Amino acid sequence: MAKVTIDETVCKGCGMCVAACPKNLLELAKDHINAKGYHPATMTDMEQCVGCASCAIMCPDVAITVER
Amino acid sequence: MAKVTIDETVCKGCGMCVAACPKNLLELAKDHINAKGYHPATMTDMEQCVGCASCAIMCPDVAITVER
Amino acid sequence: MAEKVLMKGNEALAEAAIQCGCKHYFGYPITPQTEVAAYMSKRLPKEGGVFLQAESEIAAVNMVLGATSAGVRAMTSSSSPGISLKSEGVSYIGGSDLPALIINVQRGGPGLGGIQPSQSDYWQATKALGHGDFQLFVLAPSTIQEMVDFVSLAYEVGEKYRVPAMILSDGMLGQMMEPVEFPQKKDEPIADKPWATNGHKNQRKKNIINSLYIQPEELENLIKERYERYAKIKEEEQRAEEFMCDDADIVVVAFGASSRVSRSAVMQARAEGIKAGLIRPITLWPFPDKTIEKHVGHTKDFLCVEMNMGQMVDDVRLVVSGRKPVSFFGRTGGVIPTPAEVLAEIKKLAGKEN
Amino acid sequence: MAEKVLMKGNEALAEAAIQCGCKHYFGYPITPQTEVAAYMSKRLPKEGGVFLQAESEIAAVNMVLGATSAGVRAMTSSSSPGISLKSEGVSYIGGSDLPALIINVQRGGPGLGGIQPSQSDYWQATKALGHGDFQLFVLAPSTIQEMVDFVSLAYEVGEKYRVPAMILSDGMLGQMMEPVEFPQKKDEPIADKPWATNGHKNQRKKNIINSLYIQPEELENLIKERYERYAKIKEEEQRAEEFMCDDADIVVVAFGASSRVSRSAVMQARAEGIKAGLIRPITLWPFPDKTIEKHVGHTKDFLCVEMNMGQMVDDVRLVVSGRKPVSFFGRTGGVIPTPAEVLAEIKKLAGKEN
Amino acid sequence: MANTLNILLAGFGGQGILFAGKTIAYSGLLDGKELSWLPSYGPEMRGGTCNCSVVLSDESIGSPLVTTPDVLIAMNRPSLEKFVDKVVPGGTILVDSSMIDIKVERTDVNVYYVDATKIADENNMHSCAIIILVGKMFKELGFCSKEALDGAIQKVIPAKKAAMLELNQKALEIGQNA
Amino acid sequence: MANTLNILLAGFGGQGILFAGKTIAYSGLLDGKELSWLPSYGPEMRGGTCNCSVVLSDESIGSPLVTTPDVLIAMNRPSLEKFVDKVVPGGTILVDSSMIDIKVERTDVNVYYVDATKIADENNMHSCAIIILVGKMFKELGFCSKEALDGAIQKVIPAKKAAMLELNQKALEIGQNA
Amino acid sequence: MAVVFEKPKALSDVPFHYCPGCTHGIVHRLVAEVLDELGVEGNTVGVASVGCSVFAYNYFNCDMVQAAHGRAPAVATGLKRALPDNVIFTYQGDGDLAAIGMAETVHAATRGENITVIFINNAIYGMTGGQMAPTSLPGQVTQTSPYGRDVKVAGYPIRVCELLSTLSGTALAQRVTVDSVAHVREAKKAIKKGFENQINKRGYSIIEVVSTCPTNWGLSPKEAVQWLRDNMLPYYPLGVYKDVTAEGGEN
Amino acid sequence: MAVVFEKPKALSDVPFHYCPGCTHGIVHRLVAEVLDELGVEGNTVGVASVGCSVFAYNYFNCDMVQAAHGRAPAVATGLKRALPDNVIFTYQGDGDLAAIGMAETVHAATRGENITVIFINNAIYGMTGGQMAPTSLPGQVTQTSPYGRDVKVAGYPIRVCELLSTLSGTALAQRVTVDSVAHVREAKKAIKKGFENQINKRGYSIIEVVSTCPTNWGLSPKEAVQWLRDNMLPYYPLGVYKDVTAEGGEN
Ligand SMILES: Cc1ncc(C[n+]2csc(CCOP(=O)(O)OP(=O)(O)O)c2C)c(N)n1
Ligand SMILES: Cc1ncc(C[n+]2csc(CCOP(=O)(O)OP(=O)(O)O)c2C)c(N)n1
Ligand code: SF4
Ligand code: SF4
Ligand code: SF4
Ligand code: SF4
Ligand code: SF4
Ligand code: SF4
Ligand SMILES: [Mg+2]
Ligand SMILES: [Mg+2]
Repeated sequence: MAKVTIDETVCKGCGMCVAACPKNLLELAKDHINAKGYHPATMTDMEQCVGCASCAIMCPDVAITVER
Repeated sequence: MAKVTIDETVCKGCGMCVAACPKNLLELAKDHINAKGYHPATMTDMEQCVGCASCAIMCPDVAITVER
Repeated sequence: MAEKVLMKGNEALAEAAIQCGCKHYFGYPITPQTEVAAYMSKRLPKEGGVFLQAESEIAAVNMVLGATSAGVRAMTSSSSPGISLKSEGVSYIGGSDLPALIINVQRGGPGLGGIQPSQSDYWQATKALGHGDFQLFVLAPSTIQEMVDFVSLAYEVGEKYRVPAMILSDGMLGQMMEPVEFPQKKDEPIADKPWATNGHKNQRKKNIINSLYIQPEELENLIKERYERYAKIKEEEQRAEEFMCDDADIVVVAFGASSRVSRSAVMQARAEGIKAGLIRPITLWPFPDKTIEKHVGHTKDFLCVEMNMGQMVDDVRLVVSGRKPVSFFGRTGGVIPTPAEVLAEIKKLAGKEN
Repeated sequence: MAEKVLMKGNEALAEAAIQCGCKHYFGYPITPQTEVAAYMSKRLPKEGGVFLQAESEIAAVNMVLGATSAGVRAMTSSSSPGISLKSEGVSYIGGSDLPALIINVQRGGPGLGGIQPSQSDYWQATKALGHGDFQLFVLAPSTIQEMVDFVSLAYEVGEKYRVPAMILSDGMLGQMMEPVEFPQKKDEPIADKPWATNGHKNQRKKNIINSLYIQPEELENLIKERYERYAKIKEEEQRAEEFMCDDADIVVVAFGASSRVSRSAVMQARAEGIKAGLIRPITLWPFPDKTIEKHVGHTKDFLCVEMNMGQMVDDVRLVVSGRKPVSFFGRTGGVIPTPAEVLAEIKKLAGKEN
Repeated sequence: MANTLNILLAGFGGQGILFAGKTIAYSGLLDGKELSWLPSYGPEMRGGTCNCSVVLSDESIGSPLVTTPDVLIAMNRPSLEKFVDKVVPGGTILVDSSMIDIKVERTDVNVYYVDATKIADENNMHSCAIIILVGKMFKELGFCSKEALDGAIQKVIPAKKAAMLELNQKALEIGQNA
Repeated sequence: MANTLNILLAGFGGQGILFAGKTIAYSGLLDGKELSWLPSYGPEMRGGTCNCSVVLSDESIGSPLVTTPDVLIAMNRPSLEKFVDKVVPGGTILVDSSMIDIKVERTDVNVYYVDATKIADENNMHSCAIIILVGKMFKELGFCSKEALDGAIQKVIPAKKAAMLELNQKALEIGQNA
Repeated sequence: MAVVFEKPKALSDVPFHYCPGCTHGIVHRLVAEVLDELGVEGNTVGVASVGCSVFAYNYFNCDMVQAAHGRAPAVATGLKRALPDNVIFTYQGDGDLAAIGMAETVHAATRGENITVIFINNAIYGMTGGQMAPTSLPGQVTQTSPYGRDVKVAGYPIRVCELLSTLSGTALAQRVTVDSVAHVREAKKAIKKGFENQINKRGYSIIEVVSTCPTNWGLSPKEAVQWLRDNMLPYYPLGVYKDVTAEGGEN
Repeated sequence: MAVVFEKPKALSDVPFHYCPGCTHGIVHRLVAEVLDELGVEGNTVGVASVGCSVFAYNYFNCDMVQAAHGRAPAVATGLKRALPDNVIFTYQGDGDLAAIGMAETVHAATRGENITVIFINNAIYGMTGGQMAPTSLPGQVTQTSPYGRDVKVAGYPIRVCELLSTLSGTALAQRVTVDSVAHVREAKKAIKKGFENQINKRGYSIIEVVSTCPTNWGLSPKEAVQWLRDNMLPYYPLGVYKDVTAEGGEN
């Protein structure tokens, strides 16, 4: 099991992580924005996560921490 | 027959023409200097000159005119 | 009368240059001046002109030197750090007696500073934009309309006297929009330039554009001849606006952006019964000493308001020469003073008087 | 006392810098300043220092910015056109509160100008060597001995207040030889530089050398803090030499090369019974207004003698402020005035008085 | 100074702040007023906050920078928080209440809350929320003539973008009825 | 000013003008005088003319540029022509008559003609012609002490060039007897 | 559970000001990771240039100097000459490095200046709002090439790695990109090599990162990555243009 | 008898200020001969740079502009953009072109600026009295490399033709010399090609002339020529580095 933590306060909703996840587990929150005005990335199904860190590697804002 | 004219007033006595003449006809005047303080080039034997213009081609000060 | 349009200062200035026959623009991007280049890049190709983004401000100013040598109306624009980089080139332009046009849309300095409006390049523009004894004809617009009108003035005076000209603007004027109107194109031809290096066609003696004079006496004579032209410019081309000065006890002196703020403050002061007035230098070099002089007599106090730490105030003091007190109020680093602040300064002086 | 040696001004200055612990020189050749670099290139490698001929004056001044950031005593030197090129970099140095040392061995301008001695970069050095509100500590040597002595002064004052310093010399002082003596090396350690970016070794907070402040208020506060330091420098570091001033009717004000000529003229005037004196500003910024002020009372006439078209004269006028006439005599373009010419000017004034 | 209206529009980049300011400015132009329009500029604009000063006046305008607005149009919470106290007593604040979940506590100003972004979304005019607020401002303050307002929106939208024009006209109308 | 000697040395580049000036300057240093040495500089030096101002004085020196010399050492015709009228009345002109085939027409100055280049050539000291003139100047004007002159020539020639030193010492002597 | 990915120590807590999806952030992180791995943060001085990355001095935890536009190589040279045993790097955009700073770049390289240069080629001037860069592609529309870059007027884009690889002082000239996880890994290796070269005093190392500027390209972050692949990479082929370690020699 | 060699018309009567044996004079003459042969003197504007050739404005009979140190390519660009149908050339030294003017040079070349550049590489700063140039050879003693150019400190010499030939805008990059009659003839051909390229609007042409500076090399003119052959030519091989006409194409 792996754990992905997304720091919503720094996320800019760019979607780079969404595109990078080989398991397609991430999406941009449709219905809320953060204090910066962005729709932050959110995990849809933590169970499926393999902790490959692809999302984190592609995140330009270092918003993601991955544990495994 | 060829004619080489050296403009002594602009000659700087650099000897480039002397070195360039295939017939070894030129030398720097040993005993007089021009107004600029240089020993100007002089023709030693005009008869021998073939008018090849090598001297003129190598003269940095365009001091030489060649006729043939 | 042409229709009034809303335009950003930077764009209006660029359009004005095109309408003055400037078909050669060389520049390098820098905030808050980028719109000049952007506008030129759109319009000039359609006018058969040349927009060239240079590799640097240094290249740009030297391209302007080249194009001006060829006899065309050329122009470059930048903002403070970029203007510093142009200083050697501007000195060459001055030393070569070329009438090039340079625009400075000032921002806060020193160094990278900030990008908000400032007037802290006053000294540089009027005293030493480069080494050596020389001057630029320096104009300080205070409205978008003046951003437009001063372009042709700069070209005309520059060409008449063969001196480089500068429009010393700032980020506020560059970025803001106001209604503006472009004068009908004049049919006056641009002055002949018999000195231009554009190929002698074997029909005239060769021309040389040069600033090197290895014999000191020769260089000195040339500089003195140039200073005679400067003297003429001082005599004939100084300009200033006077606002409610005639009976003023307190005369504010301010140019460009800060003159607008000061004008509001002067009006408020009048509303409160204080006899305030405003002198707004339009030419920064030559400094409008005649206008200042006119009001030294009746004025009790001069107050300089600038967006810097106090630069033009010295030029005012040089004219007033101790006859009246000259004080200073300034904001810097990109802060625009408010009318209220200026009013407070006026009141301080008024209080002191009464 | 060390032995007196004969040295060219440029070389003496370079040697002085080395003796002050300057081990990093970055420069670019230009007449009449080349000997500084040539000397450094010979000596520094033997002192374990670095001589680097940069690709340009711009690179050189930015290398100095880098080396000074690292905490060492660094230096660059040039002459007028090269100094213009450094102006952006100098503004960055000023805006980054770095105590770098810049030498200007002035020649005639504007543009390529000439290579003979001049003082026409006075305004540039004292008012606007670059954009923005900032100042350099500017020293004007008049002898080779001062070329030596002012190097340590420039470093010390610069480091104390974290401001860049300039020695404003000229081709005459750079090229001439006079007997000179180097002070015994002081054992005083060079001031600590806790702000230096030399690697925090995980033992302190990181240091940042920077001139960018995107919030205008922040930038303004910083500039105001800097101007407080400037005020202190004005208060404590202004220097001038007075020569026969105490009873003088006519006070000549001149710095550097032209002060030597003026001194001869003053002596000749005294010999002819004219009460002349000389004030020689040593710091050009801060301008020694206290010294001028001291003599405004008894002086009947001030005469500024400069090797330019009239620059420092404005600073004198600002102090005198109309209380006494201030006149100007200058030669420019590389011409050095003669004592006879200056004497003639003094006599004109004396004639007017008497 | 009574005849001068200092307007400040503030929000995120991308909310049409500058565009709305331009619309107001043009309305002044068409009414033959003195006016100025000044954007905030610089790197902080990227994704960050954006604001715009517009001054309409009968007299020539001093500083175009509005520091004490008569009217504030606030499109996000940070902007409202930043400027709420700068509004002159008796001034007006227009709040996009879809974006801002707090209320203005001052009692010396007139505050209008409009669910602008939500209304715009519902009407498929996502980018027009601020224009709805401009319409509301017109209704409450009548800062210009009706013709000028209608003319202004036509000036700021290029003729070829007829669809956009229509949407914005509708937004103005919605605002005037809000 | 009576105790000031303004000396101008002038000729072609390559004739040792600056070196001779330095020798005179060092003699001043060794005598404990105030002194200055100023070369002409710049591109015209290349092959062109070269000159050098030296001032010796009991007082601190104003301008180091000698425009009206007390002493002129002229090593070629252009230099003599250029400066002959600048020499102060009562001044001294030393002429290398090997290089200059004209005479000074002024009668208010002391002129010494020395066949310096020829003498130098005859003595195999080609570069020392000007030093012969310095020797002559010493003889006629005694501008420094004998010790200072001897010391100066040792100062200006590096110790390792002993042969050069000897030649120059000889040249000085020849000059003093010329 | 162990942390397999987290923010490197050499990055500060200040959030980046970059636009959403801008690859500047990825490259910052890679540099910081390399500083961490080499353990040199305390010995490093970084030089921020003028461009979108101007605030880099806020992001890296090492000492930082902010240089004038284009002059980072000169500032870095001054630092390196004063601190020969410290690690000095510059972080420069394409306008900074290849336009106004071209002379400083060529000369730092030919001097074999022992520094590491991170070069962000995004084919545009990001900071100032999208003007043409020396690396903008033929036909590319920018604010100052509104009709597309016309090479007849505005000239041809410069391939920096190719240019600098002709110089003897260049130790490493490598072009990488960060459009995918694999490429990010490669980029990091190159950056690490650039720093190792410096530590081993091999000369000037430049790592050119072909990057995106979604904002000024007018594309979404995802589209920008695709545009990079379709347009930038063909013109700027990835690869090693010079590598003295591969040539088996020191410089 | 017919004149087989005389001063070209495009040269004025002002005698050169150059030192005895300095090859600047030969190259001036070649340029003038080419102007004569192409009949373009009346249509030409030359740009003098800052270096020993600064007074070139006195020597050529065409219109002339004197540019700031290193900025001749920019000045020429301004002239050419204003006068697209005139012939514009610059005459630059190695300090001017390859040190302070490197950015202007690279950018004029990459822009394919339609100008002709005569580049005098004499491995030294002549005018200012013999300082190290970017082209000074490793080990070369100059005023500012008194112990010989140490490449570890002062860096490596730049081979300009090689560098510029990587740029798409360069039409001709050729290195010639003038140490012999045959080489002088070759140099003239190259210069002529450089001007013809411009007339045919092919882009930026640079002719690098490996030259002597007897004065600052401390050699007689004859020795200087030999030093050039022994030291310069091995490091700076003569030849054509780029020639779009040979490649059969316009630029
Ligand atoms: C001397 C000077 N000229 C111009 C500028 C304005 N300026 C700031 S950033 C920049 C361009 C940055 O582009 P690039 O280097 O490509 O970096 P990016 O923003 O794309 O990352 C320019 C021209 C400046 N600050 N200083
Ligand atoms: C801005 C500036 N920096 C420096 C100089 C001084 N300078 C004049 S010529 C020159 C070097 C010339 O060398 P090069 O270009 O190789 O020409 P050469 O004299 O060898 O023919 C320098 C540095 C100057 N005039 N302007
Ligand atoms: S760690 Fe891998 S699997 Fe998990 S969310 Fe990130 S990319 Fe997807
Ligand atoms: S990549 Fe990072 S910033 Fe972008 S959406 Fe994902 S978490 Fe947010
Ligand atoms: S023309 Fe030929 S043969 Fe005659 S002198 Fe000249 S080089 Fe010699
Ligand atoms: S080459 Fe010319 S300058 Fe040299 S010696 Fe011969 S004629 Fe005289
Ligand atoms: S403007 Fe471009 S380069 Fe700059 S931060 Fe935004 S996306 Fe990145
Ligand atoms: S210094 Fe050198 S390059 Fe200059 S003219 Fe003399 S020999 Fe020629
Ligand atoms: Mg970029
Ligand atoms: Mg050279």
